[in-house]
Amino acid sequence: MPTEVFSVMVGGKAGEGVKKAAQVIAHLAMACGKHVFQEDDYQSLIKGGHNFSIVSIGDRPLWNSYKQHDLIISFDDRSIRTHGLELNPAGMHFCNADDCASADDSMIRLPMTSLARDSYGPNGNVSLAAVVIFSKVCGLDPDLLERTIHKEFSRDATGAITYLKKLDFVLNQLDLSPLRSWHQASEPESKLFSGNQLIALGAWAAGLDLYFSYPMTPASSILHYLALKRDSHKVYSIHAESELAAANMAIGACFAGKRCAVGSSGGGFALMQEAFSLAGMVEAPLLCFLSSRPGPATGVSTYTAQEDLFFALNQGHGEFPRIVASPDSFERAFTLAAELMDLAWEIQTPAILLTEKHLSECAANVHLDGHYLPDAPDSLNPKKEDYKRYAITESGVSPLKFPGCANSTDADVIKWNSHEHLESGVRTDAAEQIVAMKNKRKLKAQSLSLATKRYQRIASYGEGTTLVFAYGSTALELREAMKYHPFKLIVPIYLEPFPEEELEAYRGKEAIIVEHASQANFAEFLRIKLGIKAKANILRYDGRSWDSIELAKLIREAEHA
Amino acid sequence: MPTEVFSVMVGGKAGEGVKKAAQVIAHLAMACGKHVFQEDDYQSLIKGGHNFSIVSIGDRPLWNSYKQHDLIISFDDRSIRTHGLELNPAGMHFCNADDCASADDSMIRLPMTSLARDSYGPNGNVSLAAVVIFSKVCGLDPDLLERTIHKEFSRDATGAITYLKKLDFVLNQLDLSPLRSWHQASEPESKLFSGNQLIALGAWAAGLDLYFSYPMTPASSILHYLALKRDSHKVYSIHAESELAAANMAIGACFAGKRCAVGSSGGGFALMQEAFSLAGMVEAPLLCFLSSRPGPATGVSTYTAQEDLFFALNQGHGEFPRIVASPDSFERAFTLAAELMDLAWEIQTPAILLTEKHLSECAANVHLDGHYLPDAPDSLNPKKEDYKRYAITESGVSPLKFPGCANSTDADVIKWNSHEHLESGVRTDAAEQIVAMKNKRKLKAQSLSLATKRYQRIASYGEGTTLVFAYGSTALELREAMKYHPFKLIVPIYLEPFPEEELEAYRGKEAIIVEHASQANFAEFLRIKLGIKAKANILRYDGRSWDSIELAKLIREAEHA
Amino acid sequence: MRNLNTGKENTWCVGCGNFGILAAIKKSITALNEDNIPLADIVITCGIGCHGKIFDYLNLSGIYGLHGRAIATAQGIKLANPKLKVISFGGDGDSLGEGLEHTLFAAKRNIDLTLILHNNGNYGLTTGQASPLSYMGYKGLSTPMGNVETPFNPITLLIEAGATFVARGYSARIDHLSTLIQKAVQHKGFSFIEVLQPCVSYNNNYDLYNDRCSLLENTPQDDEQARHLAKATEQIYLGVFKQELKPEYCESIKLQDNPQSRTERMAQILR
Amino acid sequence: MRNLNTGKENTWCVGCGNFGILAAIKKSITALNEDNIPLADIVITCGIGCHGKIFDYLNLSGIYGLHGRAIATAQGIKLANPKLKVISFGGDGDSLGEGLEHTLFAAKRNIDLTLILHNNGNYGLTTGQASPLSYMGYKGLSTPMGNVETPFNPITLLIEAGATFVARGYSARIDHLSTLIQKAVQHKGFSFIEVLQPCVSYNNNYDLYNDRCSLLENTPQDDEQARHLAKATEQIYLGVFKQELKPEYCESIKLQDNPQSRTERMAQILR
Ligand SMILES: Cc1ncc(C[n+]2csc(CCOP(=O)(O)OP(=O)(O)O)c2C)c(N)n1
Ligand SMILES: Cc1ncc(C[n+]2csc(CCOP(=O)(O)OP(=O)(O)O)c2C)c(N)n1
Ligand code: SF4
Ligand code: SF4
Ligand SMILES: [Mg+2]
Ligand SMILES: [Mg+2]
Repeated sequence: MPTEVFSVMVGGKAGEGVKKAAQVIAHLAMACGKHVFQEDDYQSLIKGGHNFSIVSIGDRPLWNSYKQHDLIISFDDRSIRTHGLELNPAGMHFCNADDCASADDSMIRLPMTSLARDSYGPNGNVSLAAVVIFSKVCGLDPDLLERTIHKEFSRDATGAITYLKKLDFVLNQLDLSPLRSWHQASEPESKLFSGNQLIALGAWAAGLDLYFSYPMTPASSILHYLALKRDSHKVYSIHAESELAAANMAIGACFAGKRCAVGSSGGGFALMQEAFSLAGMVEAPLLCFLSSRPGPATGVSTYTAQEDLFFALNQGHGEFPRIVASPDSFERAFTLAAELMDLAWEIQTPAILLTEKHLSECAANVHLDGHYLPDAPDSLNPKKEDYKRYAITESGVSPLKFPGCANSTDADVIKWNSHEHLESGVRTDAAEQIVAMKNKRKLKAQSLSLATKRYQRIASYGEGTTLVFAYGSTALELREAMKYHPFKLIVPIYLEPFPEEELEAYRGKEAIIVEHASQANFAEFLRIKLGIKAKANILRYDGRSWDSIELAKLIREAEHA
Repeated sequence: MPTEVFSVMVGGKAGEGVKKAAQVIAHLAMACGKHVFQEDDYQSLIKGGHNFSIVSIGDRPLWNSYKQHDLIISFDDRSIRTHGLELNPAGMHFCNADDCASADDSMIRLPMTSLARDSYGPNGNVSLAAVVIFSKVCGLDPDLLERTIHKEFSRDATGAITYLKKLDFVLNQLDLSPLRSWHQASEPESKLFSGNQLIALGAWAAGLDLYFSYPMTPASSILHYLALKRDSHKVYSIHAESELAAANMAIGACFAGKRCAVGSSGGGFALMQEAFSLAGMVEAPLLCFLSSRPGPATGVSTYTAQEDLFFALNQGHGEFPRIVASPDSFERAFTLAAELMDLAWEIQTPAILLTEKHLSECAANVHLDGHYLPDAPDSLNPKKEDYKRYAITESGVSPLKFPGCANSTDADVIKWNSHEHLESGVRTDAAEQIVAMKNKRKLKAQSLSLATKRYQRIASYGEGTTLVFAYGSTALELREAMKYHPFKLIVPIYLEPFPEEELEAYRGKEAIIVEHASQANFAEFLRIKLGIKAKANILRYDGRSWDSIELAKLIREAEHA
Repeated sequence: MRNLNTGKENTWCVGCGNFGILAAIKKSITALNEDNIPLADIVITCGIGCHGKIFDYLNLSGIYGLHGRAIATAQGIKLANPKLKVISFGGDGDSLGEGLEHTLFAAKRNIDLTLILHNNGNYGLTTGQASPLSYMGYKGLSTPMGNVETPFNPITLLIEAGATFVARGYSARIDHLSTLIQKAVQHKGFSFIEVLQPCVSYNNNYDLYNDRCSLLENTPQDDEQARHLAKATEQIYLGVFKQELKPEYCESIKLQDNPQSRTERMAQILR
Repeated sequence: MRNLNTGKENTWCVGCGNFGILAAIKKSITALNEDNIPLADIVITCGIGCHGKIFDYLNLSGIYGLHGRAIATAQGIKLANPKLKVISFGGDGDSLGEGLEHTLFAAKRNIDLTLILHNNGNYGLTTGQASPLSYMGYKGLSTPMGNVETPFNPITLLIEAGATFVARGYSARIDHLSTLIQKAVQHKGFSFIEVLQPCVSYNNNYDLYNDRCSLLENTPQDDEQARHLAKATEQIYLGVFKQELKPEYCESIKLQDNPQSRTERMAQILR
């Protein structure tokens, strides 16, 4: 691993604050002007088991976490057993002297639990120990550490400071030489965001007022994040009785003129299909966040996968235009959520932001600057008189009015209908009317294709003779892999409507296709859409993200296959 | 129209017994050794409105109903207005003198309502009038008519006979010359069946014990038919509280060793997606009957469509093997339901029988003979000891045992799990175990492909230089169209796994593709699977079936396009 | 006031109880409008079933939703604009079968909207199958040998779930029903009206209802009495079984409009 | 008797009420087995949640189903083989939120199976969001400003829906709970046990329960009394609130095995 990246791993039991420690470490590194990438590995349990978090730190933006570390902090023996071999040659492994049966001499023992008990009382938690160790090992200013602790461990600040002092004392006695000497830089421009936070904020920037959801990993943190922002952001999170409720509520809210969204994982979306189809029929701008995990059924709740591609593309019975797009970076999570909100409202049809646990729950320092999207054209200014919800227009898009709102009058009757309908919104079974409305929706599909062209629909990264295709968060893993082996990476951001124009140059080409699925779904998709021939399929389907160095190797091998 | 076909149309209000009349007419024609095809056109209402039924009758099997008629019977004025122009040159149009403001002189007036009142009392129903008229016009033996009436109108046989007498009297006075003179033939070999009845019976023949459903047109009549057979066939229909309940119940019933099925239309399947995915994960042989109508959402409840192709192919989140096949004829509805039941159990994975309102609810005389399928190989004889539900085998298919049954012992623990699991059925999150189970399911997909080869996977009809592709009940419309213009029709019965081997000869060919959808979905499917180039897409999406003569014309035009 | 008819052909069976409900709702809307509720503020939703056809016959804004989901859709509307009066029409199969969870959660939340349940004791539109309110022994196409389940009692079920206004009307008593609807709409919180609605085609119980229906003299003093009266079968009581004020959902979550422009939102994010 | 442990690592939090439920169910199974119910005839289902993990810790056959659907799956099993004793474990989010309809319909049908509700007043597994049984004001990740909905009362709700055996136990009273489970499993018809299950991580109400729980002296004489006692809060009563015999669903629909071979079936069709 080039020395530019410094990777920290904290491992321990659920409930010991592994993730919290990683977050604070990431913040500290950012305070020193570094770039960070944080990944949390956890399972479906609340206390116990084995969790670990990685914070990879660099002087340049990092697109993935590293799987070999310069600093390992093990809160328990299981962590030592699991991660003992992941240490880089010059690295340090700190373990908890209170639970370290498997430790060897190369490891540094600290009585983390006993000191925590001495400081906080019987329920003392070791989380802070990792922060203090990191701070020492990287030569951080004690002042910065103390300020950060005050802020981040404010629930029991006194206990925390006591714990810090005790740890400090023991660490000083060890007489370690720090691996780095990092100093506080000026206030960082970027902030630490998870993918889900950026999705939530992007949608909110584009007008999100209501979020309807039922918790499901890895989408739940969108709900949690927005729920916390209720008063500051005037955004309302409704934890509905089920996904079916959430989706139907959201369509109701669209009808009444509010921008809203729903979010879940594959299982929850399986339950929203009928409502998704309803959105197609009533022409509701239903924005959906689908964050994937390995399936089928309950599958593997807390890991990553890209198995839902065709499922996402074909949701809902019947024919209607829909948008499916997948963010390939943290920044894109933000802008794409906003874009899709705009597009859904412009064309009045459902949109899916398809992502994965890897992007949803990993975090990085992200700089959201002003290069934000302009307002999208909207269709909210219908003619005054004789309003018809499904008026047939050239674009297929009909004017929108909202009941009891400034844009409508007492004379307007606004009818949305799940049956096939007349322009007025009243139901019909008549052959010609059915055809007329189906043609209208086909027109909308064309308008949608045009509208998406305003946005960046594909991304390309790197240079080289080898062509690699991927989508979603796999692009992150590949961008980091590029540092180890050069190739040209092409990423369709929009999957439906598919940006054929931008990709015409690649039609019929050979490429290596990388995805997190057990069947080469994305490869099949590229074959269908562009006639891409798979030189090799690099598949991973154990729920885990790739080590980018490993991935670079796989690509090199595939080139010679 | 060649004189070999004689077509009858009965039109009137819902509640007037239009469909009943058509059924009896079909039976009478069959008694005279004729072949019949019956189609009912109705809307979502119980009384009033406008319904009509067509019975087309021929000396050879008919594959579709005709849209121009030799005999029209209008119970009300609306029927006259709607169908007045559908009469063949030599045909007769009888109308109800009690409601015939739009009748012209060419029509024959009978006071159907008043005579019915005189016979049955105030709620007298005109249904029988159509039967009597038909019988007269086709020169049927009065005895046959009377016997049939006794049997088919047994609820008020006295009233019916009185009505018959009165109608007879008036008709005799008119001194009509019959258009045909048909005589009773020997007991017919075939019976009148709707597509849904054949699906129900096919599944039952292959062992169906429990049917779980929630009513939804056009699938409901499977439920109704099976519910009636409870005592005679020992088959149990559970009208569940929702489609979600039905599908999850069915999986439970599979676990306990019973063959079962679920059925609905697109909207109901949208609600069963999570359970469908569950079936993939737990490896439940879940048999599904999906009968399509125009969508999206509630759409058009009582008409036909093929919009759900990609939806059906991509149901359920996550990756798992599944079977999708669509019957192209009445006979196939029977055999395919049985085949899919067998395949689902052989491979332990969900199967969808995809059909449309047109096949589900049309009826024809069908001769079910002994050429029935043999027992499929089953996997129900696991080794005695150390049972593991998800034992990894060469075929990917694991042995099945059922709790509390003869094939298991008190020592067997049979665990089905919606999470990713170990061979024992206990949950796992471990990377290697996830991969092992995903690989096992991939193996099953291969075994499935092999297994389907035992069955007829494609059908081909007709001869000619023009190549036409269709699937499902569109094949019926095309087989009748062939009588008017020659072409070669190719029908994939199995859609997933796709029978590429059988279709290899057509790869890259040009063809006319006919389907009931507003987007050329099936054409896109053929392009993806076989590289078929659409010479022309013949699409119909107003919910109605084609007139085969019209369809023949469209094909001729497309040839020259 | 805008004409409340749409001109859409009415396809209910002659004699169907739904005509009475339609008449009553028109009367109620007119009265509410006279009471200064603009028509633009009245919004309807409905499920799929014979009941749902009321959507096409009423010249009001709203959503003709999915089978069973009308009450979820209604809640979304209310949350988006709490000023609106939302009236949802449900069938017994719709609101207490396919969509049972939404009905009970709307009651539990005490969200301010009105559910009018067209209780015809069967699935009318799909040709008379048994519904969650069909009596034991009811023979429909899905239960030709007779329904074996005990029907729910919608009044006591909704009281149990937390509805704060619970009433029963009869489609043949249009004036009484119309008064109930007005009270329900004016009630702050979740209001529920079970309407006894004879289905002449599959469950013609006009005689039974005409014989046995009688008006409650007063609103029962507590849930126990309400339950007792709601379950009575010798007499079938009509009227308000429960009326109570409790915190309303939209108010409890402190819903407010957010007039921030996109630029202001972006600025807040960057802050 | 077969060992009831699976050897799967237990991942409940130390002190979780689920341990008590696991202990009680093992005791019950052992007793039922001694009562001549073979283990092969006992089948379990569960939903997704902390409660669901009991599936992996119990060496019994069954289905680890979907979130909210375990009771539907259980009904399918029962219908396929009425001889089986089916026990379903549900979370409060699972059985009274996502899957509310199935729970109430199982009760309505009086189908012979047992639902054990792990009432921990939150969604444990997904990190403590409010559930349908969370108290008003409960702060979880989806309701950080406090839950504003009135919780259901599971006992009275299930009585209302038609359950014929309704009881409440407490995970810390293992012997009592085990007796309840045995009674419930032996009861012919739908049986429901609400188990008060403290969640040490998100809703630690051991103190409250230890203070207030007391045993019912007798089964209440009627539903009204049962309701009254079930809703009491000064005392939280444990025991059987209702027990009644009513026609059971599988019997009512006259379920029978069909041993006909394929050839016999075909012959019957051709007849
Ligand atoms: C998801 C779904 N399942 C089934 C249907 C078919 N369906 C339409 S209406 C209806 C039942 C109607 O019964 P009810 O709600 O009581 O209304 P009623 O017709 O009696 O007024 C059903 C099953 C549907 N439209 N959607
Ligand atoms: C369809 C679906 N939606 C959401 C989830 C995520 N999920 C798993 S368990 C759970 C809630 C658990 O709460 P509860 O049923 O009370 O069980 P507990 O963990 O408290 O025992 C949720 C929302 C899921 N697995 N499936
Ligand atoms: S079927 Fe029943 S509910 Fe439906 S319109 Fe006719 S009478 Fe009314
Ligand atoms: S989160 Fe609560 S319910 Fe779940 S295991 Fe921990 S204590 Fe038990
Ligand atoms: Mg009804
Ligand atoms: Mg819970």
